Amino acid sequence: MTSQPMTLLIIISETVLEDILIDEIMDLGAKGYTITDARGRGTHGTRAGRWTQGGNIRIEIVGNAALCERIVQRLQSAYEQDYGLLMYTAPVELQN
Amino acid sequence: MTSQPMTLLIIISETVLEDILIDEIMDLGAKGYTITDARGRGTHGTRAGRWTQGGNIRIEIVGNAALCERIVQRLQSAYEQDYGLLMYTAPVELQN
Amino acid sequence: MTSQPMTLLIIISETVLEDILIDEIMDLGAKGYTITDARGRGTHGTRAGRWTQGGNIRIEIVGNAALCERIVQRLQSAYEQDYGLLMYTAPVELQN
Amino acid sequence: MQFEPVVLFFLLGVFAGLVRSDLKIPGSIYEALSIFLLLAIGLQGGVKLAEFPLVQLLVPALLILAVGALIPLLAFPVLRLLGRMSRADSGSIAAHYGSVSVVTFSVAVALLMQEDIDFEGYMIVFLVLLEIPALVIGVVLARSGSGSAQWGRLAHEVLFGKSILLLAGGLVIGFVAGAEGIKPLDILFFDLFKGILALFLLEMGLVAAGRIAGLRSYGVFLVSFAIITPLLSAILGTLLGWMLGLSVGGTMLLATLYASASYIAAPAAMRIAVPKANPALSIGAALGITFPFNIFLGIPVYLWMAQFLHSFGA
Amino acid sequence: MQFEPVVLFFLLGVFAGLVRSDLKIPGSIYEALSIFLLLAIGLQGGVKLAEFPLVQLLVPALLILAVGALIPLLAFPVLRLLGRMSRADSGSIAAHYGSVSVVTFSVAVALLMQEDIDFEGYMIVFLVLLEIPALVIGVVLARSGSGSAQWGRLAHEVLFGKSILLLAGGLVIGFVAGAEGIKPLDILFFDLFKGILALFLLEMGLVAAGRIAGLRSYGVFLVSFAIITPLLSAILGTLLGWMLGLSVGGTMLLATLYASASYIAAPAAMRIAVPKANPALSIGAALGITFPFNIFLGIPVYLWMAQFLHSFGA
Amino acid sequence: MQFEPVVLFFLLGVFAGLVRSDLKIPGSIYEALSIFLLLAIGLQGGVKLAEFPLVQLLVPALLILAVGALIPLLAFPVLRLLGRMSRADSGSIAAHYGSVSVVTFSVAVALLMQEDIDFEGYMIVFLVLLEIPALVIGVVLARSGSGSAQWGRLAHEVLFGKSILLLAGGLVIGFVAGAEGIKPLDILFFDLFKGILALFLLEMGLVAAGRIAGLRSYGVFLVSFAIITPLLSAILGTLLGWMLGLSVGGTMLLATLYASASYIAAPAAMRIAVPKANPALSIGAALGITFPFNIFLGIPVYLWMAQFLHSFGA
Ligand SMILES: Nc1ncnc2c1ncn2[C@@H]1O[C@H](COP(=O)(O)O)[C@@H](O)[C@H]1O
Ligand SMILES: Nc1ncnc2c1ncn2[C@@H]1O[C@H](COP(=O)(O)O)[C@@H](O)[C@H]1O
Ligand SMILES: Nc1ncnc2c1ncn2[C@@H]1O[C@H](COP(=O)(O)O)[C@@H](O)[C@H]1O
Ligand code: NA
Ligand code: NA
Ligand code: NA
Repeated sequence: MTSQPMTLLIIISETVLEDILIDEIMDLGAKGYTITDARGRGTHGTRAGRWTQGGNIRIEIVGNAALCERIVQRLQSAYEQDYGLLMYTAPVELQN
Repeated sequence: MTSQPMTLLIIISETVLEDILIDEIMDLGAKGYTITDARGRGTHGTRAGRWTQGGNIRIEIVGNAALCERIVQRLQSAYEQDYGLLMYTAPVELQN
Repeated sequence: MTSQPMTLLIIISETVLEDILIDEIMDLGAKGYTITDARGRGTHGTRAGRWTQGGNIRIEIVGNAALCERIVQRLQSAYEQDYGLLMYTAPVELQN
Repeated sequence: MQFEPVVLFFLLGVFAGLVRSDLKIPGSIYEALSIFLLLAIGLQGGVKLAEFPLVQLLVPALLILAVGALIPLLAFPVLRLLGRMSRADSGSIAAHYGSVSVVTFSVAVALLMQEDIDFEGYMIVFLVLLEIPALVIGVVLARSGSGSAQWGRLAHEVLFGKSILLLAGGLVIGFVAGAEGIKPLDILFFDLFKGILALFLLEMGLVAAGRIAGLRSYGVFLVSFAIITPLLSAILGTLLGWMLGLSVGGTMLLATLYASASYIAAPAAMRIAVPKANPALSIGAALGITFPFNIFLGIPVYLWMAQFLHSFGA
Repeated sequence: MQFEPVVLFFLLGVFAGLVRSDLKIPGSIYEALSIFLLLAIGLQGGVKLAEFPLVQLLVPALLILAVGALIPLLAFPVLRLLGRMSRADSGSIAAHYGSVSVVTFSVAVALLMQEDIDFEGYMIVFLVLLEIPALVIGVVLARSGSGSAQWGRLAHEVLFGKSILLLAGGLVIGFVAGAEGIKPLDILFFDLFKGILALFLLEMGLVAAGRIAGLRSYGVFLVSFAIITPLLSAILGTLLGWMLGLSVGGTMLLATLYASASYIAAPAAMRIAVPKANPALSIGAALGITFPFNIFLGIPVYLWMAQFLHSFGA
Repeated sequence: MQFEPVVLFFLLGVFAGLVRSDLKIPGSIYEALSIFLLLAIGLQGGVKLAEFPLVQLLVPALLILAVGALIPLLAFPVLRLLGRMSRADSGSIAAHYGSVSVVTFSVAVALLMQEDIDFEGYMIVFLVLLEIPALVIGVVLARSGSGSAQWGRLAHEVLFGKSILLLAGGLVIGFVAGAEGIKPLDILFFDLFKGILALFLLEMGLVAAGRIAGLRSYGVFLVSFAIITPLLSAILGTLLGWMLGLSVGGTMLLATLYASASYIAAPAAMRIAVPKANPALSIGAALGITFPFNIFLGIPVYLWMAQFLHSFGA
């Protein structure tokens, strides 16, 4: 089992931003991403995933630390003020 | 990129408990949570997410260690015996 | 709060493999697993979860390091070549 | 014995489940079908109720509820003493059998309509009313001596849970709007009803297959219980219907209501109110045994019983 | 005052929401219902349009669009000055009220059909056409002075967003296929229409309940705005319809179009184009106040207004 | 040339896909539509089959299967030698073209009904029967020399996969219940059929748009293959239908069956049985080229071919 230390970046944000965020992430050099549908609560109130309220998406990116930092900075400066957004990172071992 | 060490708490439990667990979590002081629908298998058997069997939810909470510990203790004492429940924690870096 | 160090293994692969992967995982000795539906992009292209393209599943397994290693090796040798597959591990604290 | 083709879809579902087919009705579709069925049945009942002097219903209604409450009260000691089941499981199973099954009722109505047998449309009201005492009695029995239940949550769960809310809501809308006002909705809620029931039965079959496969593990007692209880309850219903002067169709529907066991509303309520009860036992019995028993054998038998009794004059 | 039973389903939904029932229409079902409604309305309009000389429509269409554009232009300064709202919120709310609501329109059509009142079928075209200038004006107002909007993305969002695409697509298909070609689809898209509208209103009620509960936090201004704006807009529509020589039904539909506020297409477009606007305010007003106001009080009043004006001769 | 308005919905879907609209049919709705279509077609076939002496079908059925098996057997060497494709891809694509497309068949039936042309209802049986040999042959060809396939899993996948199970299940239910027993389900399964087919084609268009955009990358060979194969297969079907004495409608349906390529059952089966095959190639050809070719050009041509041949006497 050859494993490789990597960074996992989790982004939780509004469904309506899905296409926009994917464009940003790929532009910044990500090799891939995984999305699941989510709902939740935070400083912007409850996002229950009902149509008129909108729901959340949870984006999961495995990449090197520099990539994750670029993504975090870009999303912070462009979307944090106006949209629901939570990001966190953790070290993981990519198995390949 | 100013990041902040935090604890990630993952709770996997029965869909039927969603409202109850959210009340508990917010009462104990969480600032937010994220939920995704899930299915799975464990010591309580298979929970395939079909209606009469019920499915699972996966709750994700980013908070400080004390909050996560309070939540874990409360859920353990109140729900572990009678309901399907799995909880684990990991250190993460909150990006904000 | 008695917690126990464990390994978290995340497997992201094609929906069409769900039953097959579950059989493998349980055969190799897992005590449980959790699945969520996902979509994403990687070296095998975009898997948007539309019917004719197929979607992804995200499998989450909490177990000891040896189990996770057995699963990783088995899936790598049997599925990595022909199917979309991403696996990573991280240390977590099981709360019980 | 009369036969209703719609039950063939249940068999198809069971077959698919047993051969482990990848066929599944997506959860959201199942939800939609069940919202539809509950609303449609409520609307049908409401329209019928509007043509009826409500006061005349009061005494029969109270009698039907009182006799219905006997079912969980009698089932509990049987489960506890004969079945040696835990207090929690006994109470939970008693609640399931005191409650009613909307789909079983629908299959009975479909048979009556196919055979052109008249029935009192207001029987639908009891789909709503019988649920409530059964769940309350089940919880009281299950928890007696073990601390107070979360009655508030339970009451909320039962009264405002989607099953009762949609049935009762449809009833009120049908009652207020009347046959004339509902007419433009007929094609959705009435004409499509049986087709949608067929799809619903397909899914029920898929899920029941899993329960039927687990049959052995329930033991001889639970299997017998799941067949004998509906039969005895149906006899109770047939006698009461006949005494109340219901038509043959109405008598058969009352028997079916008593005989049927809940596998939608009751499980959700019991999981919250009686957490120590094992849901596999109650759902397994109600859905894996009693439901197929009722739609294949029970309903034709209950019709025959009603016809037999009425042949002595009403 | 005329009454359309389908709105009872909205009340049921509001009730379920207020008592915090676990009833919910799954997201995918809501999506499917809305795809159905948009396509069905488009098809109906297209079939009607095919029976009509298009050139004759040009001048009235331009007039209807021009007058319709007045609504957001007048609403903006009111919101900004009287309501003391931010530029972003004022522009976004103006766009919502300049846009139209497909469900409100459908309820109006249902009432006309129930009362057997004729109307110009091509009014449906304005469901598509009125949306576009309203959103553009709203965004321009919201962003004036604050840097350039992502016009490309907005144009794409509006023109190819699913609402306009399905309405316009249905319109074209209905136009090309004509009444004869569409006939085998009638039973799905026309006969089931009202039943599906009922289910849609149920879900609308569920969601509106949350908005209605938050009413207090909007303040007196926004609540008044959400009631007075549709009334004034409807008067504009009634006068214009009468001047253009529309029938009573057509006049009432034009009033309803002007009076209705969007809560599907506009919110999605505004969230992207005017991120600083608070969606809770605009959706709260449009869905929590204006929508129920329109379907319960507005529509009957607009019909009465049209009948009153036409009683003086057309 | 005859024209069926339902294909306009496919064009709308393609348009929406090409302009990258946010329109999408939720996955669960697509699932439900496909369950509906498969069951409805099965039921229709079963009802027709019940009116027919089964023994008389034996010889024609065997002939139709034997000739149908020629298609993948002939396609494989063409793909391998002319197309220089890998063994896995050649086998997988051959299996797709040997299999059949339920939606293509449905569009053909819709056209026949619109044109009031009679056909042998039991042709539906071949939707079930032709699938099986095609998949088996494809897998054998793809894997020859490369170790044993997981035949058990494949057999399970094919026989109990939802497509075959619902088609065959509907067939049996329709056969057992007969036209009379199915009558209350008619409105759902027969009258709504074409409307639901329209929604299905909308989604097909959305997905096909992605494939059409990728057309260039397939190369000239695959594009030609995806147009010439259905034409040749249809000629085979027309000749055989005429020789077997089928009606014009039945002949055209047989040609359509041979000409159509699977994009639902075959892809799922091949992904498991021939993992080394690239699904983008086979689905791209079947759904991006052959499917639109068939519904716009192929089906009218096959009808014309059948009419032409029959004009020489049957
Ligand atoms: N402390 C938290 N833990 C987990 N998820 C959170 C937390 N805070 C916010 N979220 C998620 O992030 C989304 C946006 O957060 P916010 O911007 O705070 O409204 C919420 O809807 C939640 O799904
Ligand atoms: N070892 C495990 N790894 C991942 N998920 C698990 C594991 N064990 C249990 N789960 C999840 O937790 C739920 C409840 O677990 P249990 O209480 O063991 O039945 C299961 O349905 C699974 O979704
Ligand atoms: N770098 C990544 N980060 C997150 N998810 C990924 C990444 N790469 C691939 N994936 C996921 O794994 C699936 C299969 O990956 P692949 O085998 O690279 O096509 C993709 O569809 C994604 O959902
Ligand atoms: Na009962
Ligand atoms: Na308006
Ligand atoms: Na073929």
